Amino acid sequence: MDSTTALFANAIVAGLLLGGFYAAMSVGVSISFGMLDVVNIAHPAFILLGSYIAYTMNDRLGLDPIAVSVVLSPLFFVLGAGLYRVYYLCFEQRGQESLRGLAFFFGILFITEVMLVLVFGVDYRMSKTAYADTTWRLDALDFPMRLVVPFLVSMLMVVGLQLFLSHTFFGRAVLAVAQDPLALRLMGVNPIRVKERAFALSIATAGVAGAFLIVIQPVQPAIGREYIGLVFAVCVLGGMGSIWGTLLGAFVLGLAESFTSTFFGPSWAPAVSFGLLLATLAFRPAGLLGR
Amino acid sequence: MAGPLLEVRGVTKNFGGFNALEDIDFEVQPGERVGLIGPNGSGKSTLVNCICGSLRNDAGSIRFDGQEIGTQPAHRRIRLGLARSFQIPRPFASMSVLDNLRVPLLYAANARAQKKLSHGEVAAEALRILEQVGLAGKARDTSGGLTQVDMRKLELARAMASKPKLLISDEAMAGLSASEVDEILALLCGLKGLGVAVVMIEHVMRAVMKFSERLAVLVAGRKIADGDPQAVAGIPEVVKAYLGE
Amino acid sequence: MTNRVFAAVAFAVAIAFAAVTQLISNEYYFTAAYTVLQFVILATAWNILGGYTGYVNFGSAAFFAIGAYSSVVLYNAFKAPLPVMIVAGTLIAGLAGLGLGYLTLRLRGVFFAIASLALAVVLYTFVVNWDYVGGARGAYVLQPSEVPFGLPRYVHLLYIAMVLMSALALIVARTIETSTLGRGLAAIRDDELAAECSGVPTLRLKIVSASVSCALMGMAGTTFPYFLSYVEPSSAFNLSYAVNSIAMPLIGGMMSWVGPLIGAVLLGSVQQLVQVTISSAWNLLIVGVLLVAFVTLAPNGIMGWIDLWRRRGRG
Amino acid sequence: MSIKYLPCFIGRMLGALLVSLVLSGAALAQQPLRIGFGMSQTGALAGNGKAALISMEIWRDDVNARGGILGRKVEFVQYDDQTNPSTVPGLYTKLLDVDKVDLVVSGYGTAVIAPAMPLMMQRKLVFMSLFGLNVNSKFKYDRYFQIMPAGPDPAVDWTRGFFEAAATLNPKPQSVALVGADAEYPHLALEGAREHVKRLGLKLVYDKTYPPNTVDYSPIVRAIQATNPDLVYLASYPPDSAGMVRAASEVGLKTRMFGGGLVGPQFAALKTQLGPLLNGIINYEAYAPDVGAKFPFLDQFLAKYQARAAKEGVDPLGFYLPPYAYAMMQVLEQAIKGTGGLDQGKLAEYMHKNSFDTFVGKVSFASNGEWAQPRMMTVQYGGIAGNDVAQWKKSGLITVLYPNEYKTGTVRAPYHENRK
Repeated sequence: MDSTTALFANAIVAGLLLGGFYAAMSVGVSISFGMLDVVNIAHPAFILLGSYIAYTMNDRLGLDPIAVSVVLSPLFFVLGAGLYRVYYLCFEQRGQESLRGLAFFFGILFITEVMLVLVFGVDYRMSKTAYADTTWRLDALDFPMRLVVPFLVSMLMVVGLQLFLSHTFFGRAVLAVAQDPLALRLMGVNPIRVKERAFALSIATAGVAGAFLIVIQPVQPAIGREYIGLVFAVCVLGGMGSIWGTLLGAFVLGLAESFTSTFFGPSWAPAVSFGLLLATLAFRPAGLLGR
Repeated sequence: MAGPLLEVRGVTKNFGGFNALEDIDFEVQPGERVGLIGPNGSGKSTLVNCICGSLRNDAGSIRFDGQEIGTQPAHRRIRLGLARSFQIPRPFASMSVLDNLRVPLLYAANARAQKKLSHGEVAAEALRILEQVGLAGKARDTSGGLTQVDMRKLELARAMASKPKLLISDEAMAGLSASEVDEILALLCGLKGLGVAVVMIEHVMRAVMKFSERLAVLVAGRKIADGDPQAVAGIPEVVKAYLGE
Repeated sequence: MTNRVFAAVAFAVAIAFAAVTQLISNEYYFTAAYTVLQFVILATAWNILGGYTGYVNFGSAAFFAIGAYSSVVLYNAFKAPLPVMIVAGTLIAGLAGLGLGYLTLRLRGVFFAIASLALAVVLYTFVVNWDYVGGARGAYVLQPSEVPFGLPRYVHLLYIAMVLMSALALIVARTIETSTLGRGLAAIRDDELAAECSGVPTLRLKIVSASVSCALMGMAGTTFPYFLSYVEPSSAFNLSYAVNSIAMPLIGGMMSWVGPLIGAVLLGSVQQLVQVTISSAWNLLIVGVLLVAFVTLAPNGIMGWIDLWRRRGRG
Repeated sequence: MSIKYLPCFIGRMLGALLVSLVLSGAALAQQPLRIGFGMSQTGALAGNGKAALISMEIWRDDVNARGGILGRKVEFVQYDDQTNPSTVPGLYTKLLDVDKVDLVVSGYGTAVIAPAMPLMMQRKLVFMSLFGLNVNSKFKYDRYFQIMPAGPDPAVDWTRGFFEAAATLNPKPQSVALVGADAEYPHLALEGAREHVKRLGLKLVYDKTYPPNTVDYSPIVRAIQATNPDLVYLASYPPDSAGMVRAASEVGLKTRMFGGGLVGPQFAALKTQLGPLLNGIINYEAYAPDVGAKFPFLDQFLAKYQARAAKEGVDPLGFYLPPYAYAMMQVLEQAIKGTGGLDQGKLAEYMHKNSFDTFVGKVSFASNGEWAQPRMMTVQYGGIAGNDVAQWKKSGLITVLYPNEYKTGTVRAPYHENRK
């Protein structure tokens, strides 16, 4: 492989690996925001909470962060269910979810951030794993395990979610709930229960994504805010309420970032990504795979 | 003025692969009272949405008052004198009942009028319309807290406040008691005296037959009958499609 | 009260506030008041689109920064006088709001919210890469050594400018609220489809509302470079502007011009106080807890309470 | 304070008032000397802010144990600036006009130093700043003093060591890549680096910046590698320092020298996190155990500091910022003693004319308030094994390359062979 081809091929690999990570970060928002119409702007805060829990277990007991997060995801599920119940009682039931619900999650974002500051301090933390500093090479291509492992687990999670949602009764109920809660009620399904479980599922993915985050880069309580834009961008770009769309959106943003970094100048990467989002909103608001 | 008030020619609307409306022709003369019936999902609401501009028709033309309106945004059509009420009431929930009427008075009636109404006149006019529909006593109440039948009345009152030449009433009686149906019916019948044409979409056959001077029937996106109500109601196809076997 | 009377009263109060500079020499109060007033403008401006019209703008910081950086450009280019900076920044931010509104206001509300967030990121990146305004290194904007009108310090002038701009913002907000435009915006907020079917030109009204709202946010940022002397992208685009401009109207109440004013004065002062008393991570926690507490327990904010209390008094 | 204690409180206040009335003349000299500042306790730079604050508190306790300055006990009035520049004007006017402190010093970093400058200039106050980069180049204020040993021309002096070390390579390097984060410090450092590139006649093959919140740095490192530079100069903040170092190792960056201006590895947190990944990297440090003998007073400080820092969970080594925070206060102390009072004009004049003995060595100021002599060291890491923090207290891991009076070795090149 000559050097330009190698650079090009590596940019694709890096973009896809990054996209896989972005997909894990955003898939929860794709469920809560895309399917349930819950604008959970605090999603990154739960991702960070996941990061710190994984960090603690890794630091104290030497456990693998990703394995820990998968095992502990039921905890996040319960947390999500509880949060949705509060949200439902306070906002959805009163029909004030749009603006006040949003402010509610903003508040949750800050409270979580401050709690993390108080418990863990403001220094950057990072996990230690056996594979983090190894790189697998294939010809001129690099596959850093630090990104490959989260990528693989993320793909499992995202594809698993898609299969789950499209092949189970519960999944179809989730897809239906945003469109027509009344019809569901006629079918004998309680839409509130369905939304609660689906939201809980979205928070469970945040816990896992948090472990990816701390495997990939050092973490500090305030960096959650930097991902608010990204997760919603991925969701809207790919198409609201579509898991495949989220995956596509994540890959598009990952590739856009890695190509801009490689060939133009990394400084412009955010402008390219979010410019892409603005263009999508202006010209194809349903997103790339929108229904 | 010669010719029909509303003239729908060959209107077609697709959703994905589904033909919601296929080649519909439909006319309303000035001051006429027309009933529009059809089973659920036959395309009645889609037709209303296309006429009023909430949806864009894929093909065909819609003329109102001699003007092509098929490409105009909804608020322009309303300003020309085309008003509608919604099947599920959509009041401006944070406003008082009176203020609900101010919106169409300011934005639709005033836009067309030669002499704009002052703020005081708008309030007086709103109160007059509320008296007509029997809501004057609740003028200061918040509209979000009204009963079902009052919501329907408000819905009609708001449509009337835009000073329409044609009012399309979309199932204003669904789910109301017999006496409430009569109240609404009396309201709609009263519009004749003001020279307003009315298209009434309804499932309550008693009301439709009593109200309509002409009756049109939609089934699965096609118009299958249009004419004298008694005659139309007797067509076997209509009986079969609409009233079941 | 008619708009003209209100405007007269507002400016009279503003002049009274401005006159205080002659009585109190302690600079701290003016610096603190400047910050609170800056939030009064931001909250009032945000509320024109967010509270009156029901469209959430996450990008307040971006429009604030547009105001700030247009001043930096004017300073670098020809040391333009302060009034020119204020007018220019307001206009440019208004144009940006117009553009964003034109592109995305025909969509559902959340899309507009996401678009405003995206705009903030794109603008941030542009500023970071724009060397003329200092790029990532930031720009120094030195206060003139001569203070006009015989004022003791330059911060007094900035404070007076802020007082007058706040009065202007409140007058604009109240005028909109009581006008036909305001009623149309409220109809859009309550039910956009029904509004359109009542003859309200919804898109045009939303764009007008967005432009005015964004212009006022920009105005709040125009004096920022002189206030800090040093502007760099991360302080001009600080998330706290976006958060506070949403939190303050929510806490105060979003249905009228009074709500954001109360919210901003209250939350702004509390933040100033916390900063110099318990000083730590608690500042952020206070915003968070107040937000959650208010939206769950007092969904219509402080003004909602007052209305309820008044109605009970009558009933 | 609860109501219960109010009478007691009032009583004490009255008592204090009475006593002060009686002793007013004599008491004046006994009033505490109050020093005010804002310091980041939350936000992005809180870690550094907390470490600096601990050092300053150690100084205060030391001074008070010696009986204070001019017989007056020293007190701090300190607020959290939240690493947010827009809080700074408010905090400093509060310090001066409400708290009426006797002296102010700056918080940590350029972003919170610059917003305080106009106020200092209006009030004609001596302003000692802690690690501000080239702040005074625009203000040109003659009572501004800066404690970071960056030298009279910070941009150029800051990067001199890396390029001086590069010039000693054989054969001479031909090409250089410059890369850094989009923030104030890296941009300034890169500006200085460009001067050296020009001066040494090197070919600039890559000159770009990246956003500091980048997730994956490997595309950047690959793009740099594609230009095959002899040298890669990096100016970065802690999170991206970590990201770039990792990416360089993952991509297998091949170059002769890599590093130069990474903020982060000076602190224990990143030293332990990165561990052996730092091997071979060139960077700057303010202190290295190998040259401990040249900093004779520092050991006293580190002994006090490390004990407290471990307790409070901030940087446990304290090689970088903390001694300078202490030294900043030492300079002020000596100036006050030297002039015998708080006359700001006399203080400034004294500080310009004299040199000061501090825990970081002799300090004297150039006319623009920067150090007259640059003294930041350019170093190369090597021989690091594992991630434990204690190894960094031993000598041998940090080789000093520049300046020559501290030099303990020469550059080990190329980078990729010294990485292991």
